[in-house]
Amino acid sequence: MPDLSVHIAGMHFKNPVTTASGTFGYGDEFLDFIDLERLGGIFVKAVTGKNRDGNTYPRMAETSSGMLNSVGLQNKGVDHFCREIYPRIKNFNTHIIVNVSGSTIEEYAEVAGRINELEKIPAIELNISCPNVKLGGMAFGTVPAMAAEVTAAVRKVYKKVLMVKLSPNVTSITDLAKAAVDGGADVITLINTLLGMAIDAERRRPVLSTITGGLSGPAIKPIALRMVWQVHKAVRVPIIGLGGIMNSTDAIEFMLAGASAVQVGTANFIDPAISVKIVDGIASYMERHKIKEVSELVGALRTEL
Amino acid sequence: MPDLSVHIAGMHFKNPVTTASGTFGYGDEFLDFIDLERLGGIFVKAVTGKNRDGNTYPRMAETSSGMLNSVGLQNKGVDHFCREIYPRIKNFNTHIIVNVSGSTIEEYAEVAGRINELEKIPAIELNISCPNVKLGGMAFGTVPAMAAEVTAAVRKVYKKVLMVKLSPNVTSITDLAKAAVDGGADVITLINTLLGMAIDAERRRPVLSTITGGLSGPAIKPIALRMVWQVHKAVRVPIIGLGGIMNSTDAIEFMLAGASAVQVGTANFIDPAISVKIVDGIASYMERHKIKEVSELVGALRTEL
Amino acid sequence: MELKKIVQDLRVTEVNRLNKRHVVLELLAPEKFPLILPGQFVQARVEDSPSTFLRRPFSIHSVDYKKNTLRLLIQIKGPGTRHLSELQTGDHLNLIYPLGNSFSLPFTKDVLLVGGGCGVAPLLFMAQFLSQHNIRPTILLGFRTSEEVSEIETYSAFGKVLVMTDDGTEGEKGLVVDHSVFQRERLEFKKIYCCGPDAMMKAVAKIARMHKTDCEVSLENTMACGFGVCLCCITPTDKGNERVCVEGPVFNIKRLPWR
Amino acid sequence: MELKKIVQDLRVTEVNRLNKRHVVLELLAPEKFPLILPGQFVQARVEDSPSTFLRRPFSIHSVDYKKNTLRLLIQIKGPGTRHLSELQTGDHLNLIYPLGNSFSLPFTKDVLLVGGGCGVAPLLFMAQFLSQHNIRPTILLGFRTSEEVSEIETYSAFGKVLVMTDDGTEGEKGLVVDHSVFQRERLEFKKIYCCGPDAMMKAVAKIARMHKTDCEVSLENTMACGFGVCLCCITPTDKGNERVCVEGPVFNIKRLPWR
Ligand SMILES: Cc1cc2nc3c(=O)[nH]c(=O)nc-3n(C[C@H](O)[C@H](O)[C@H](O)COP(=O)(O)OP(=O)(O)OC[C@H]3O[C@@H](n4cnc5c(N)ncnc54)[C@H](O)[C@@H]3O)c2cc1C
Ligand SMILES: Cc1cc2nc3c(=O)[nH]c(=O)nc-3n(C[C@H](O)[C@H](O)[C@H](O)COP(=O)(O)OP(=O)(O)OC[C@H]3O[C@@H](n4cnc5c(N)ncnc54)[C@H](O)[C@@H]3O)c2cc1C
Ligand SMILES: Cc1cc2nc3c(=O)[nH]c(=O)nc-3n(C[C@H](O)[C@H](O)[C@H](O)COP(=O)(O)O)c2cc1C
Ligand SMILES: Cc1cc2nc3c(=O)[nH]c(=O)nc-3n(C[C@H](O)[C@H](O)[C@H](O)COP(=O)(O)O)c2cc1C
Ligand code: FES
Ligand code: FES
Repeated sequence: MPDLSVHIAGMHFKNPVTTASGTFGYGDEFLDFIDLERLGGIFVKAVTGKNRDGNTYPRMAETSSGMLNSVGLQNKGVDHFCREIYPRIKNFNTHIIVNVSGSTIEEYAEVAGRINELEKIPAIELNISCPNVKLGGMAFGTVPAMAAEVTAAVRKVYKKVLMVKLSPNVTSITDLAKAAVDGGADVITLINTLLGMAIDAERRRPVLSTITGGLSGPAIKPIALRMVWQVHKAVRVPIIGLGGIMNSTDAIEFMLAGASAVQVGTANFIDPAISVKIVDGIASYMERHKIKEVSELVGALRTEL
Repeated sequence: MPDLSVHIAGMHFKNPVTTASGTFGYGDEFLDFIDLERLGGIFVKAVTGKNRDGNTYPRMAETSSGMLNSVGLQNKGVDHFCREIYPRIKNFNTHIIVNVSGSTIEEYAEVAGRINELEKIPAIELNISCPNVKLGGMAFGTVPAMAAEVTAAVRKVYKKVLMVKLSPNVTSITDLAKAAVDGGADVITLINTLLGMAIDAERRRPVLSTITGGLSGPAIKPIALRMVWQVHKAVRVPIIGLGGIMNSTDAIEFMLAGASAVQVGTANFIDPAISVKIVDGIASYMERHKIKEVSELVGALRTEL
Repeated sequence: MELKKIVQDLRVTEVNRLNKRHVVLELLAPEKFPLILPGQFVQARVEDSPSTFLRRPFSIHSVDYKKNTLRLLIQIKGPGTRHLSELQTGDHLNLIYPLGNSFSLPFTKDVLLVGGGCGVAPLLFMAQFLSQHNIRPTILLGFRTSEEVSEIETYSAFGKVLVMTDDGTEGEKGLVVDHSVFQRERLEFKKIYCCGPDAMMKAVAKIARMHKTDCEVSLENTMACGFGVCLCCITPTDKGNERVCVEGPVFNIKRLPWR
Repeated sequence: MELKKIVQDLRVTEVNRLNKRHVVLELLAPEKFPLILPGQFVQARVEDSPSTFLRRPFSIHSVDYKKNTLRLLIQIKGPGTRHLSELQTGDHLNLIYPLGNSFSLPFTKDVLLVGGGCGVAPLLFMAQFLSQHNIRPTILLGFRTSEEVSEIETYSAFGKVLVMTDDGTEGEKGLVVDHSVFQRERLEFKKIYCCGPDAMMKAVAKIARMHKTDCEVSLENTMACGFGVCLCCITPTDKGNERVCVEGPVFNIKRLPWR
């Protein structure tokens, strides 16, 4: 049996397969389908300072090999998370990582500070890249100085592992990654969704209530892989890669490009058991290729001729 | 019969359907498949100052609902174009528009100046967005000040209709569009390909010789539509929209988002007769919706609730 | 029987093409069904085509626990439903099921089921379920035209069926809310269950409110996951935005901001 | 007959499953064929799945102008070829054809055809074509193992067939270049036509150069369009980068930078 465990910023993951925020609920919705213990970790739905209703219906549009969403960070706020949700999920035998969102630096810092107190949460993922909220979110993720500032503000109050999730809607993903690292990020997650749009030609209307939304799924995989590769060459912190991963081959591609672990997002909607199948697929790839430790794959792309 | 003709920067197009540079050769390769007369126009393959061999093999990778290419502006240079190709294609009964590329401002201006002398070429499309050349290209397309500068330099020597084709690999497409308009662009074309990457997990190698390449096809349509919509609201010049158009519904979506005309790119590879089918499809949509003039569709997206 | 969601390949054991736009598929599960309630739905995985990237939701039309089969009524709309309508006996279809909440049991015997279009689908299962509780509902079904009127005998086994067509080619003419049962001064039903296009459900809800009659509707929505994790399918309720795929698809109209 | 490229739905009239990895499809065109030459290929449109967005190129295995049918030999590699291998008689397949240049007519009767893997496909058509010009070539075919050796009688109608298998289970053992015909001091052939994996073609080219024997190879490449407009399929030649789909797929080794 090959060794699938990975070490990321001092954390030990059973395997490099985790699930993406906003696509896996709080994990317990999947109990009927999989054994959560078999995952490297779970990134739960975004948590903000206060309750948010999110955007109005419709929030979803299907596209070629992908989908657009404009959920808009719907959640009941950090208080509710700490009181109601945390007790329910804290004893899952896998890393539970909270995706922290906000509209202001203060809100990010407030939420991060509250999550810092939760013993069983070993890390947060700062979502400075959500395209679906009017104030903040994406703005922090597209201007390097602001990315550094919000990361630094959270770094002050958050003592455990700080991951920063970047937006792909930028000219230079490496500038953003460097800024997040300068601000104190231990890990870079990429990518969040690409800003897209869908139109119903018959009704001559946008499909989404918000007109634009975030594109995810296999359509974006080539862009995500490219960004992981670029950031891997530009910064020294570990990377968690995602964007369109549908099977173990996709996951391995992200690791070869430089990701120490991966997240499975939209694929969970199509096959709720896919994350665990990806764990098994990586193991059999490793056996076939006689790879003993999964970390050997990280950044192992051969580019010499 | 509905009126399909459109006027763009003083040019009269029979219909809004044209073909995208790099996907339609010089047009004559399609003579076996379609009647070129039926097209609104043809954007021919990029022309540079000197002969370019392009990148080495492999130059292509298939992706989910799309493809990556790293052709790298292979062409025999502007001299050869004027001498050998122009006489061959100049009498096609449709607009022939030349895609002008380069690595330096001087090269762009030189090529544009030469094309300016060709009587039957009513417009050029400045390609400041090719992700597949090391020097220049994309750099011009990602920094607003440089986009304005190269456009202005070409504007000085080019007296007919000047179109500028933008790169989607930017944080703010509207900033780039505004810069091109400030530089003197009569028309904005968007989008060129998104920078992506493909990996062969079995061989642990990049699929493309250049590692990264340009993503095209239906995978990118939501992003292209969004950019057309954003630019339509931000600038007053006409827009030519493209990115993943596979059928007439897609084309109509681009027009509703604000494009005065569209280009069909990668779809030509899958069905070499698709461009003409799209013309017919738009006509029957107009009949069904009782639309007399196709220009009524431009920017006609209903966003009120 | 346990309340558990499963992902499973079911085998097509019967294809009943009702008319040009409607097909009923009978699907056989490889193992014993979990408990399935009327109003619940499945998420079907259509062949792997670019335009059917996501699963497609369908109400459960009926369940046979003895044979271990369930039925789906498919109305052809786009590429996904077209593909499903072309399935053959022996083919397999991957489902996630059973999903969503369900219609509640009524505290009355005066029950009206109202359905239009593909919204008739869950009503057959509901009628079957009511009959197990010794309730014979009245079942009002709206169709476009006589050619689409179908499965009337199947429904009739469980209640009295009233038919309407948009064009009057069978039963009464017009929309379901125009039916004579709604035109009396006092409505003879104490509970209405309704499923169909949004506009129809809103019109029925209006009548129900007028008569102060309890009414449950099964909402449509665009779904990505179908089991509560994506938050794409919300609808505003008295408790804020709720998920149609988990807190719904069935809602009592009291909880909806319909006026 | 004119030299014109067409896009057309052809009907599958025969499916011949040679072995686990190889299928021959016979396809009937709805109208008279244009002129088709040996070495030319088709671009086949596979069902619309996300992983078969582009067409797939296949050499023309044989042509029957009387019946208006052509054959393709498909080796299963990935999703596209798997789908094609599952086609049934009566199904349709959309092709763009005929594409590319062709093998040239030899100025000698001492002709050797060498093929390996799915590279044997165009050689049958070439053998057929040579026989029409009264040339009986020697045909050296390399297979993985005896189970994959197939269509030998078909080839034998047009020339002398030599078989090799990687594992020696039929014919001589080893790679085609290890065959005894290549081991003599003087090669008995004045012209070689070769198609197969890159490494095989390079090895044959090396022998040909050694013996100063004229040699044409049919190159593979990754293609997007197949008819010369995308410039994705180039190969370096003495004239710079040329398109394998138009200036090729057949190249004389003199023009290639192989050493
Ligand atoms: C809980 C639930 C139960 C359903 N039960 C049934 C059923 O029993 N039988 C049945 O035939 N259909 C049912 N539907 C609707 C069915 O899911 C859609 O018709 C189907 O997904 C369309 O897929 P398609 O690929 O054929 O068409 P698409 O190309 O996806 O859509 C075709 C058209 O239908 C519209 N549409 C698609 N999905 C929905 C939706 N969910 N709500 C509103 N409009 C939509 C689109 O906007 C588009 O205009 C149900 C939907 C839900 C949410
Ligand atoms: C001019 C030409 C003629 C051909 N003739 C035949 C033929 O007669 N019979 C036949 O079976 N095959 C032929 N091929 C190869 C055939 O096109 C590929 O095997 C096919 O496209 C693979 O599609 P897929 O979806 O099954 O696999 P994919 O998933 O696309 O590919 C599977 C594997 O094959 C490799 N591959 C795919 N296409 C090519 C290619 N063009 N060159 C090199 N490697 C490739 C990929 O890198 C991958 O590792 C020909 C190719 C060309 C260019
Ligand atoms: C419905 C939906 C909701 C999402 N919500 C969040 C979120 O709350 N926070 C976040 O950081 N990313 C969110 N994302 C982005 C995903 O985590 C992921 O970055 C993106 O979908 C790309 O990965 P994929 O293609 O594998 O889905 C959401 C994505 C989807 C589809
Ligand atoms: C093979 C290939 C070559 C291309 N060459 C050029 C080019 O020379 N100049 C240019 O401006 N765009 C070029 N493009 C980009 C297309 O014109 C178009 O902007 C892009 O493919 C998106 O449209 P599509 O999805 O419809 O193909 C090329 C695209 C492809 C696929
Ligand atoms: S469809 Fe995902 S939460 Fe309802
Ligand atoms: S495959 Fe497009 S030029 Fe050859």
